[in-house]
Amino acid sequence: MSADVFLFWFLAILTLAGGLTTVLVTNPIYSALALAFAMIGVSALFVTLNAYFLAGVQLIVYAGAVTVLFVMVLMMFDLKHEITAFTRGKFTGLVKSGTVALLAGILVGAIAMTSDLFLKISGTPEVALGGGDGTKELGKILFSKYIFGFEALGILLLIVAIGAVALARSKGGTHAKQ
Amino acid sequence: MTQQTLMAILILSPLVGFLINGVRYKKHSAEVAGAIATGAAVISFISALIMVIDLVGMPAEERRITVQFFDWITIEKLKISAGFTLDQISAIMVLVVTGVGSLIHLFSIGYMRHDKGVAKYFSYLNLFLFNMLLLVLGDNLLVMFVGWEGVGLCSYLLIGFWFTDKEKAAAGMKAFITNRVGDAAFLLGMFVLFLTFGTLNFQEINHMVPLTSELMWMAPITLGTLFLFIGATGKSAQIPLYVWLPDAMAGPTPVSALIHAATMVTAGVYMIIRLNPLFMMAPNTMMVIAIIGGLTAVLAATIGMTQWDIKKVLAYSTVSQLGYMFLACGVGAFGAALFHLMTHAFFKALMFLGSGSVIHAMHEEQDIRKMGGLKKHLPYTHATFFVGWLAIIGAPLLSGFFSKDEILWQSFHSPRGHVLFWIMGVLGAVMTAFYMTRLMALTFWGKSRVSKDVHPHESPMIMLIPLIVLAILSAVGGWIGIPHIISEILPGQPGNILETWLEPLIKAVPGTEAGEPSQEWALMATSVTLAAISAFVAFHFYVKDPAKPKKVAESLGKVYEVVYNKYFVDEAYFGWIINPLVKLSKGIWYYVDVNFIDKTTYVVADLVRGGGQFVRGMQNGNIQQYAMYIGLGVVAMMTYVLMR
Amino acid sequence: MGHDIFEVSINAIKLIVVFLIIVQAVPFLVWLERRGSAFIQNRLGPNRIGPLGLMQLAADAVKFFFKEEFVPASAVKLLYYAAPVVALIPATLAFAAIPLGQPVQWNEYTFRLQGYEINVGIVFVLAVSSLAPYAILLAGWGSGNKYALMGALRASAQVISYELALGLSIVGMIMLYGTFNLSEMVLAQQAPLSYSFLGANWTAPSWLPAWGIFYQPLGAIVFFAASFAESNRLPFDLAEGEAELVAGFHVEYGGFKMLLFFIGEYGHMIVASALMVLFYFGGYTIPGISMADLNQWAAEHAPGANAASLTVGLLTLLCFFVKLALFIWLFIQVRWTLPRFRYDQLMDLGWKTMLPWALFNTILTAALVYVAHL
Amino acid sequence: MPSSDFLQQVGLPHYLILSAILFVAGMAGVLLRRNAMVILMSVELMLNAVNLSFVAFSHYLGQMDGQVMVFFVMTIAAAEVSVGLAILVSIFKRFKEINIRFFEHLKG
Repeated sequence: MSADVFLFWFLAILTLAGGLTTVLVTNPIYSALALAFAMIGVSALFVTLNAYFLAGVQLIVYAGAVTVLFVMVLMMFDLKHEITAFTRGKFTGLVKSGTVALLAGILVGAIAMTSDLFLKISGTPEVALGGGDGTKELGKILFSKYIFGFEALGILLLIVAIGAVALARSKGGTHAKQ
Repeated sequence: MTQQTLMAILILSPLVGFLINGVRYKKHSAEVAGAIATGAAVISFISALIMVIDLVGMPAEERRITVQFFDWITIEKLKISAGFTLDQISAIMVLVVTGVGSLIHLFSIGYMRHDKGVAKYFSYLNLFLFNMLLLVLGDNLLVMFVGWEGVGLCSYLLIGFWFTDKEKAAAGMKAFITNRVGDAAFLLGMFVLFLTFGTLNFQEINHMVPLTSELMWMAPITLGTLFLFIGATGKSAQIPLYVWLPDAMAGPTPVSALIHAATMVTAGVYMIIRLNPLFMMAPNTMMVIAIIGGLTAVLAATIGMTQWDIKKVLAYSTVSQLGYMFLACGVGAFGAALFHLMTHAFFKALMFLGSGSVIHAMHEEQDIRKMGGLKKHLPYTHATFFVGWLAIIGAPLLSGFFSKDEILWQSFHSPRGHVLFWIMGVLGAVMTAFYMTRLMALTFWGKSRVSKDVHPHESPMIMLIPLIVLAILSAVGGWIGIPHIISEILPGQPGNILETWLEPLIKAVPGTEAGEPSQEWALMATSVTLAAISAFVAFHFYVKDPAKPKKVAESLGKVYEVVYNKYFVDEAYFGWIINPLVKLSKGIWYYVDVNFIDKTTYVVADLVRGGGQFVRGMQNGNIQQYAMYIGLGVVAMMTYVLMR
Repeated sequence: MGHDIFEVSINAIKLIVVFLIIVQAVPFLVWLERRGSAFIQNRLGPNRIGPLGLMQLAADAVKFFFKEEFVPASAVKLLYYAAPVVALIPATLAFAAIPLGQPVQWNEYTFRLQGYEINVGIVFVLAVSSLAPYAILLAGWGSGNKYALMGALRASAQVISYELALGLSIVGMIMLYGTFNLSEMVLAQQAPLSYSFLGANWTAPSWLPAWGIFYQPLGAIVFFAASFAESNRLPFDLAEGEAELVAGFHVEYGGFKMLLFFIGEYGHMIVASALMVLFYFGGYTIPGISMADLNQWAAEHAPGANAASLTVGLLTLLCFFVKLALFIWLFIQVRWTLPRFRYDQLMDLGWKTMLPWALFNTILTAALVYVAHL
Repeated sequence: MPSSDFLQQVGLPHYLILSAILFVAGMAGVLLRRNAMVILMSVELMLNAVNLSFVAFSHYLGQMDGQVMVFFVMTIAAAEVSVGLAILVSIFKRFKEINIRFFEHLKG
């Protein structure tokens, strides 16, 4: 078992633990922290995939900003353990779980059906990225081929910022009456 | 200035006038509006004159100014450009349209001064001029068709100008709808021609025409020309679609002069002349045209003899003169047709304007039974009208004489012609002389039957000037087309200017041999003498002993009734065409629309509502359920992708 | 990492040393801070124990070790214990990525004076330091105390909002030098200062190094201020504003856990100063002397190549630490001279002043770079 | 029990399976949890899973496009979270309630 294989399994287990905890734990703060854990794990996995820059961005955006926001908001809310953390209705619960199970089965089936193909691919590690981290290539392609999407995202972010501010200022949403 | 700018000015200046007058038309006073409109007309007349002078300057073979402004429609095979061409034919037509148009604008200033919507009137007039120019100058059938429709629209607007009066509005609608019938045929003709030649451009069509004979395209050409001719009957008031023109007299008199005598109604003739090589290839169509033309000439003349409304008389006279032109086209004398078109434009416009002046003087009184002896009241009007009368009845050396004589001679002499056509023509001429003399007599001569409370007065100068100019024109206008036999005896043998001018575009009918001068002299003498006699008879009837006509009418009895009621053509149309149509469409409305289509749509609507009710149940606001639907959708899609 | 046992062991030792630098610097810095504040305030400060009171460090350390292990009743145990450890992580990780000196060439081995070389070092440093709020939040929530919670919320909000300005102010440098790599950035700053714009060149006197501050003054200012806020120090230490919240998020902490928090805070300080040095003050390069000359000189005077590169490495290391010390002293100086902001002032400064200026700097740099590359 | 070389050689399928499991876990959270905050977190988890698979593909196919996609996904995720949290905060301020079922009453 060479180093990188070990690294992969280690990180995979870590990330999975984080993700599952996020979903299963009843205290939202714990699940937020677990989510942060999972995020860090994912970014580490990015590193194992030579996507150093993305790993950093992943840390900054998700672990550094998004999840911190979650934690802060939760702390402001100060929620106790929920009495009914999970959906109560028997039937709908069953149906939903069934859906999840179906999706899982389908996904695994898909991967299994095509795994030999993937194994063929995985025989050839990346060449276009020129070995080291492809930060420069990423920048080039981002600003040439995907420039339109990039601009659109910029606009999206602006709108979102404005909307968030507006929501935060409005006293309790649409039902405000004082 | 380049030809392009000149052409643009020529065509667009009436449009500009229309826009200026049309915007805020309530604000302009009669003088301002009239000045603007007349100015626009005059400007385009001047530019037309300049261009025609250039045209004369050119060598005879390539006398053609073609201006392509832009590509209008380009669908892969159909390429139509907003192109305009000025050649020998359109040159004459443009001069007539803009010149007579300007005069009539001038006249209208005086005539319409006391009307409220005067600016609206002038804007319509300018719009008409613009469309007429499109029609005349367009170098392909589609541009011509645009103008064709446009003049129809303007004629509708102007006939129904006093739309508060129900009958006048109805007259406008009648004109419009009757024209529609013709326009549909015109469109069909265009389609056929496009299918046959793959183009709508006049030059190209006329160039292709010689090839058609060996390509065996006779059938489509005959069909297309027939359709086009039906369109022409619509626009130019021929049997069977002439009924709208007499009612069109509901409009203001200058409008009748401009649209329903001088320019628009001759559009059909112009179109046929424009495509003369094509029609030349379709002898059957030509025969039909000749017959229809001759019949119309006679029929309208008979009706004209019995009418009491001054403008109605003139209207029927117009119809019969148009009949002459079609007769000429039918026998292949396109040059003669164009010639008569021009002269007729002069003297008919003159007479309409004169009648307008009379009506003006009589305070909107149009019944000639209530006139008479106006000679002393309005001398200038009478003088000019007199010239017009001489011209139309074909008194020698006046314009009408030359053109009409040309037509008669051709209808007898041309290989496509026949003695019957000549007889029709002569009949028409005789009757024309009769009713025109009757009109003159009842209106100007004899003793006055004017009611006491009306005080006729001479019209202002601004109305007389056009009359005088037109009178001069209708006196001398015919001298550009003096037939050879006369020009030979004249000093210096001027020859037939018009013929030489049109020569490159209008070829004589194949197989025309040189005419026998003595024969021609004989025919001319016959027609003139007959016309003179009938004129004298009419004079005797209506001036010497006015009791006579009544006796004659009674002696004729039924016949007179029928003729007086215009052969009951309108009633026939109503009884056999219009009412059944109305019934049919009512039935369709009730049984198809209400009982079938609406019902089905209701059923569909109910289905949709039911479905919505059902779906609404799923939409219970439980977001997680929505997410579940999404998940199921994903599962379905993936299963499909995997199983595929 | 390494290929044979020697290199591996050296690298391992290197890592430990880097960690120890952070940890051991703290008591010294505490002493420095106390003495410095004393001088600033016309006091003597701790001067009893040992020469210059330097033994005070040991005393503090001993005190920290032997304090009572105390956990408030309402605390959430796990988080309460986890917080100090987490607080240690970002500073140390970030510091480990900072090149402290020129790599030492020892026979066929190359030892970087740096925890580990990362190609996207800047991103890494930012990313790691963006994890800082967790420690604070954990502490605040874990110790079940409303003051602590408020302090934590404030602190984390502050840190998040200043991260933006921080990151944006560096973007200018990144665009200028076109690299994410810290070492490359350092080496790019050694050349003598010269501006060249649209063909026009202006070269400064050779003793003036091509430091980033000469290219990015605005960025430098914004970065400096933002790094103060990042490390929760005065004038931005609202997290522990004694006046309103007793001591902020570490009210309930004492003893060694407190020490760990200190380490984290001072580590932040060190990292911030180190980054300042790296980005804007030429890193470990010695002003006025280009690396080439230095290597030349060392090769002439030292016996053997190894010794030469070793000397150069040590010299550069020394130079780096000198610069670092200057900046740390600046931190202390500022702390004891400036008053504390009000919270709304803080937020206004962060969002309405520094963020726009950083954006402006970025756009300006982008425009200039674009024009220059035309 | 997976075969030993499945354990030995880490390839694309491993990453894919990992991301699939993460995705499904996130989906379960979205469908089954009641706390709106947790649902948002689960959405984040799903997005991360997708990111992982993107990066894995781009690594093993040697193309950058996948990473660009990850970039976009991150941006959109950030936007979504900020708006979602703002909404939650304003609703919580007003109703002291973030149970997802409660939101059904916010109709109209």
